[in-house]
Amino acid sequence: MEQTDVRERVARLLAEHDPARTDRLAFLRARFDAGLAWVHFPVGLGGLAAPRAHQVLVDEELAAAGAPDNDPRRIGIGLGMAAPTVLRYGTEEQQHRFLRPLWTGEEVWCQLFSEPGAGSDLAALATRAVRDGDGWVVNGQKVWTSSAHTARWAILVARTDPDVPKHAGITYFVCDMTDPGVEVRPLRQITGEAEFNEVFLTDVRIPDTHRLGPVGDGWRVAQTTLNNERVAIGGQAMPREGGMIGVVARTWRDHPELRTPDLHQRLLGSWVDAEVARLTGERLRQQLASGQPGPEGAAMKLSFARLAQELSGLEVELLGEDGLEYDDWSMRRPEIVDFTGREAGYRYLRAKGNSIEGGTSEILRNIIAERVLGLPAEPRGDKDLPWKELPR
Amino acid sequence: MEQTDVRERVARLLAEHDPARTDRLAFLRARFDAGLAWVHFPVGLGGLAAPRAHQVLVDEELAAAGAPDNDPRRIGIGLGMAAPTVLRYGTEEQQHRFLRPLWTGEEVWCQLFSEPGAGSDLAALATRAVRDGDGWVVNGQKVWTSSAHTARWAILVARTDPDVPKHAGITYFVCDMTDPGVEVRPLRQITGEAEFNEVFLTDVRIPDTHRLGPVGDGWRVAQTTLNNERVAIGGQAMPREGGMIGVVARTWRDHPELRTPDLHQRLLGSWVDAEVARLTGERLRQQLASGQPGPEGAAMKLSFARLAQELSGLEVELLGEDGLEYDDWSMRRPEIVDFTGREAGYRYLRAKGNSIEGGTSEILRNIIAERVLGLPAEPRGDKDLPWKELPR
Amino acid sequence: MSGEVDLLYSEVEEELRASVRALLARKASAEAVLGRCESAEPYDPALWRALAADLGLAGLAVPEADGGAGAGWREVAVVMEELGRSAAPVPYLGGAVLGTAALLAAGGGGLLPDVAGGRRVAVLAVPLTSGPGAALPATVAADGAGVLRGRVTSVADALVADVLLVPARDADGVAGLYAVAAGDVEIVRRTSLDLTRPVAHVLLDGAHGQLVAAGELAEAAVRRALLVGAGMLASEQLGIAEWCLATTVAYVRERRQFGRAVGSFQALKHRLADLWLEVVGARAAARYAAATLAADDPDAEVAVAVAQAYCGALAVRAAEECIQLHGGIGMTWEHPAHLYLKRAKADQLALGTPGHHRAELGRLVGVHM
Amino acid sequence: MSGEVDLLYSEVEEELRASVRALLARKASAEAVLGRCESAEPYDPALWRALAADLGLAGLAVPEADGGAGAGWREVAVVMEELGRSAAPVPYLGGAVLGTAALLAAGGGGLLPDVAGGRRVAVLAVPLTSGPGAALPATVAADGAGVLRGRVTSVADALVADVLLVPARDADGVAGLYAVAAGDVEIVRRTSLDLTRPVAHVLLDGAHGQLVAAGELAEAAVRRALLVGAGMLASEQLGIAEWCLATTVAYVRERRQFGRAVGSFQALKHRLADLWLEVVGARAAARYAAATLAADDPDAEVAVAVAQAYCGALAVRAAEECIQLHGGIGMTWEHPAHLYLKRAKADQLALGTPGHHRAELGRLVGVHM
Repeated sequence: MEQTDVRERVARLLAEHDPARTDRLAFLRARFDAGLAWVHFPVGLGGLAAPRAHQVLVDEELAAAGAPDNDPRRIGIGLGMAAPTVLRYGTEEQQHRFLRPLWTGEEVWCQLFSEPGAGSDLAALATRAVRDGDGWVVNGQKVWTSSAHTARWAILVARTDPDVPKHAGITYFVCDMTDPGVEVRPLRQITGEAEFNEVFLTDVRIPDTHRLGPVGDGWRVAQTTLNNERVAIGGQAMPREGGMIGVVARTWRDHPELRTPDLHQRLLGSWVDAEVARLTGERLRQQLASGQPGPEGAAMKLSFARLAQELSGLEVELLGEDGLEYDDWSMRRPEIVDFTGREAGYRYLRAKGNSIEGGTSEILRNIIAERVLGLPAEPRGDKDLPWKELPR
Repeated sequence: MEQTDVRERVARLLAEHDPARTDRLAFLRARFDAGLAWVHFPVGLGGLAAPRAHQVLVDEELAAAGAPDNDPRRIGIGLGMAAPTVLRYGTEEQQHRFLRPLWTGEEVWCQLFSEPGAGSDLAALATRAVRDGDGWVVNGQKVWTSSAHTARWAILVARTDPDVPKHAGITYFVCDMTDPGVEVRPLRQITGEAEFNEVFLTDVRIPDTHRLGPVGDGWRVAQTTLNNERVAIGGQAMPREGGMIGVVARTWRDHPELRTPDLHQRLLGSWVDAEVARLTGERLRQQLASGQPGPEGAAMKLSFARLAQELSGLEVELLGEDGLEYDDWSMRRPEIVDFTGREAGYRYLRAKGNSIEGGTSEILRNIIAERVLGLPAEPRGDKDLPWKELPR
Repeated sequence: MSGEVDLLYSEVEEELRASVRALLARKASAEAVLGRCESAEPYDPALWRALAADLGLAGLAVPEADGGAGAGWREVAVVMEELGRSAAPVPYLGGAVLGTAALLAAGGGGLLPDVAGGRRVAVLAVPLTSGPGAALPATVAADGAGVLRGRVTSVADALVADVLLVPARDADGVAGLYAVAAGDVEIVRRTSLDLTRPVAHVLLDGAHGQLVAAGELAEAAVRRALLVGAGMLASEQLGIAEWCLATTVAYVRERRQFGRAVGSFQALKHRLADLWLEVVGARAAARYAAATLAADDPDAEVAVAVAQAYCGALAVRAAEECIQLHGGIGMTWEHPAHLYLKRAKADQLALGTPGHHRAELGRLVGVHM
Repeated sequence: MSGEVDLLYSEVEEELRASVRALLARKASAEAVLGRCESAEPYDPALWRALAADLGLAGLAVPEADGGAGAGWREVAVVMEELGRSAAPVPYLGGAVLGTAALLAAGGGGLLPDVAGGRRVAVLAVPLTSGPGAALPATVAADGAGVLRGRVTSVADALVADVLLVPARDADGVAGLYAVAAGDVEIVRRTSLDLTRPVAHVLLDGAHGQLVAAGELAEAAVRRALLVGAGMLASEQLGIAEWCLATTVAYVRERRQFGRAVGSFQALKHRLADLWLEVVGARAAARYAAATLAADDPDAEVAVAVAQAYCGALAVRAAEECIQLHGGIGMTWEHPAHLYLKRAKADQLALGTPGHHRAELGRLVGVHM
């Protein structure tokens, strides 16, 4: 599939569905059916089996023509995590059932992975799925679920065999969030908002046709989900002074009266770090584009968290009296989180989560140390014991 | 024993041995015999069984009277490590044989503990001592031995039983450094100097009467030695701007032309850290004096190393062109090491050892985490295996 | 300098600590504090009565002749440590520290007995961000009859003040410190980062002030109050850091992941050891500041600058580590860690940032640019 | 800015790296380097011939018309990385980078063919600590006939220069860049912190200089050389950091204490992961500096300032971690770690400290005090 072929298909889509006169959803469905949703996906599933790099072209040309997009930030979990997993492990039937409404945004997805007792150590999860006829009955508690209250479907990992070691007894499902056994409770954060939820699962029924991958193979399936999460976080390009550094540099330039030599030195140091992080991301992007993916994605997430935390802390100090205030503590359930949105106090508090969510900085350092540097793993006593015998 | 009694004894010593007209060694011997060497030691062994706090009084009054001291920096290992161990574990005969010439400086001591394969993990040591009639034959290699070339005696730990777990098969000896099987080779450091030595032990004979503590109990005996090492390092009082901060602050004040805002901010930060470390030391000293010893000794050593490294690095930067130079690379064997002596480049390089020698900063952090904070130990596989079966 | 200064806690101080801690454990649990800071009445009047009047802590630093306990700033520092450790919502900093220190230096203005007895709260009306050594603020004008017009922004504890001690200048630029009844001014509560010590703007539109001190005495009183306040704040910051460290250590000893207590992982152990190291340093620095303030030692300015530069950053770091090492649970509203993070961050701005105090120190000890 | 700039290594660059690395592995082992820097002849002339003439690296950035390889600063940066990785004692920075960059900007003065062919080493005579943007040094005076008097202190690689490129000013204050035969000046070797790149003072007492460029051209040539030098030094610093990280990782994988490889202890793993993270950043920053210098991109000044601010500190940190994590063995003269520590520390001062470059950056991007 050449660039010119792709360009031609875009032109045809636009000719047949003038964005100015087509219903948003109708356009998105037509785009999916034309294979222009995600060009590297197979034909018939929204793609053209084309190189991933061509997607940029499609997105640019459609944006230029005023075509609607699928509001990717609202459906990030579906796009970034559920879709690659369904593509890789789903049956043909599952792929055709789930991917189109996922991509168009008709069906929002969420992720039922973490539990109160299984965070970094996800494989310790205790939510049980018990076979019952041609389906499963699920009981347990999940946490840190964004979009749970708007989601139609969830990707879910549950324990189907407690008698084998913990990584071996997990199975991966698609869970219907409208099941009466699913209860979603907002989980308020230190910012005052509730971006996330707790999800209580009580006798939730899942048909076996909604299982992804073999029984007991859920850990391997989940790796696809999680690896795609990390790639998604690390892959964005950024302009100079993009992100938190831009916010703080702007405050600095606008408020000469707040400047001190101490803050000046610290800001210059962070400016350098931010620019180096930006160049690192740019280099990673070039590596991916030239087919040499590197392990720098983990680096990006670590750097991003550190920078966001340092800079947002510095901004509060810089603001002086204004730094003592907060915009609004009332509990809200935002659909989209903008790390640099709202005011300095919010940014400061929200940034604390950057080194926890989606893999803590500690876990990322372990991964770098072991997978990139080849350092030996910690001695572990939990890998070979049956799950039910593990101390808790 | 009251302060007044101690004062009286000092007066009597000075009256009977006028420092101005007494040979240095004769005076030191007389001081020892008067129980004024270390007042908290037992009577007959240089002490008066008095509170340790009275020693300050003795030292001050004798110094004021112009009495010679025993040049404690030259014989630090004997005073700080060998003496407390001989006192605690030595037989009466050993105590009377060793302590007096140790304190007067007639006999210098060194420490044969570390080995190339046993640094932080001292208990892994491989130097073997094999029973032979009424004595022992020792073979092995030791390293990081300061004063080995001037020492008459060494405290030595050696493996006497390889068939039991590593902590259980160690015995503690006093080794005669004039034995023909002892070979001392200087070990040159990154500063160019050789403060330390490697010591090769080949069929060295040690009479059983030079064993300290029971056979196989050497690990416990060595703890006395090592704990005293750490106390000695942490216990010194310091004036404001003492140590490395004083050196750098002086350079700063003397050279306005070298100042930059970057270095200014960093120097102010280090000034605060140095003053806080000084106050911490002062507080520790007050705690000890009031009989509430705290675990802050380890804190002092860590802070000292970090400050010395930061400040000496900053000083080289501050000096600019002069920082590119070094005073002298020629190999020397100094008897006494002055961390702030010589020039900036030397200070910078020498300070690197502060976080390695006498317990690495990593080991000290482990100790704080486990003994002070009560955090669990790492899982270990090496504690119960016979030493000879350990992987190496 | 510190040669003669006692850096330990006396037995009396330890007893004081024990009684404050016991009271706070009963009346200022994490749930209670969290519930209150979301209510319409963010301060706890019953707790304040128990602390100020029953335990007599409002007048700790006030001489007995003025109705106080005749103790001093060393003892107040111990109370501040405990208040930091509980993030309790009481007007101790604004009232018993800043207000009282200003009154003590200004001659009292007849207010000390009521203040010391906990019957009235007299809060120093300065922006919480004012550092020691800052010039007396000129945002309030006084006329010859003591009628005041102007505003003071970001005043800590103003919400529950009975009396505001307002620095002002008259038409000739002469400074004065005026006592103003809270009912005579408008107090505008701000939505504050620190949930447990909200700031408020004080608007004066013709309020009548009683002159407590004039001229250099007024300026000196405000300077002294800010210096004492900054020094005492270091002990509060120490208390915050101690709570964060202890809470984190307890959590990582219990929390298991990968079949082990997460506190057995060496990277966490080393970080907590480093944090402990800094807490130990903060304790020495805060004690030295309190002791020199108590003794009117000429080294107090250096001592306060060192303590603030060190403890201000440490409390924030400790609270940040507390949240990070708790993982997700530390990010929740239900867990009290955020109360300490918010208090620590606001405290970092309060009475001079660490950078402000380092700059001050450079001046005091001759490490100039 | 970086939108169009290639931050990867091309295949040609990777081949160049491989051949340089192979040569250095053969001729500049740690023992060889250590032995040489203690000898009377601290530079290795055979190694220099092999690198400069045989591999043609002296003229990498010189156009083919002037006898060079017609490559550019991207390729020179790759060589600098490898030289950093081996701490090899060759006059590449002073000659092939600083000297050549000055000649290229100044018009060559007829020296380029010999310099590019590795037959003569032309070293820029400026103090190694000179940062880009510094004013042309005024320590050497030229008369109308090109006779030079004065001194230039702390010149890198002067010891083995054939020609010194000396910035000077005439009696009217007009700048000139003069080529002076090394035999006509006195070169005083200094005992240097960096054993593998000693500095020397250059004393000119009536030496005759050939004018290479005058006036603004001379000033621009020196400015350009310092900018290029600082940018290329970032790649050397990257190479140092890479060696330190790789050597430390290899060591902690092998070294056993407490029955485990010490590299399995999490505190060490996390520190090394953080160091790797910084090395990854340094690579991107150094590549960007090299690419913008190669393309004469207007963003080169920002790129160099960023790269130097970052890589200068990183190389030192990496060398310090290398020594710490090697424990005692890293403190010995026999282990090569100290060669890198000394090089890294001297490099931190060279061509502007990180603080200098941060200040420069503040000016360039408008983050002012």
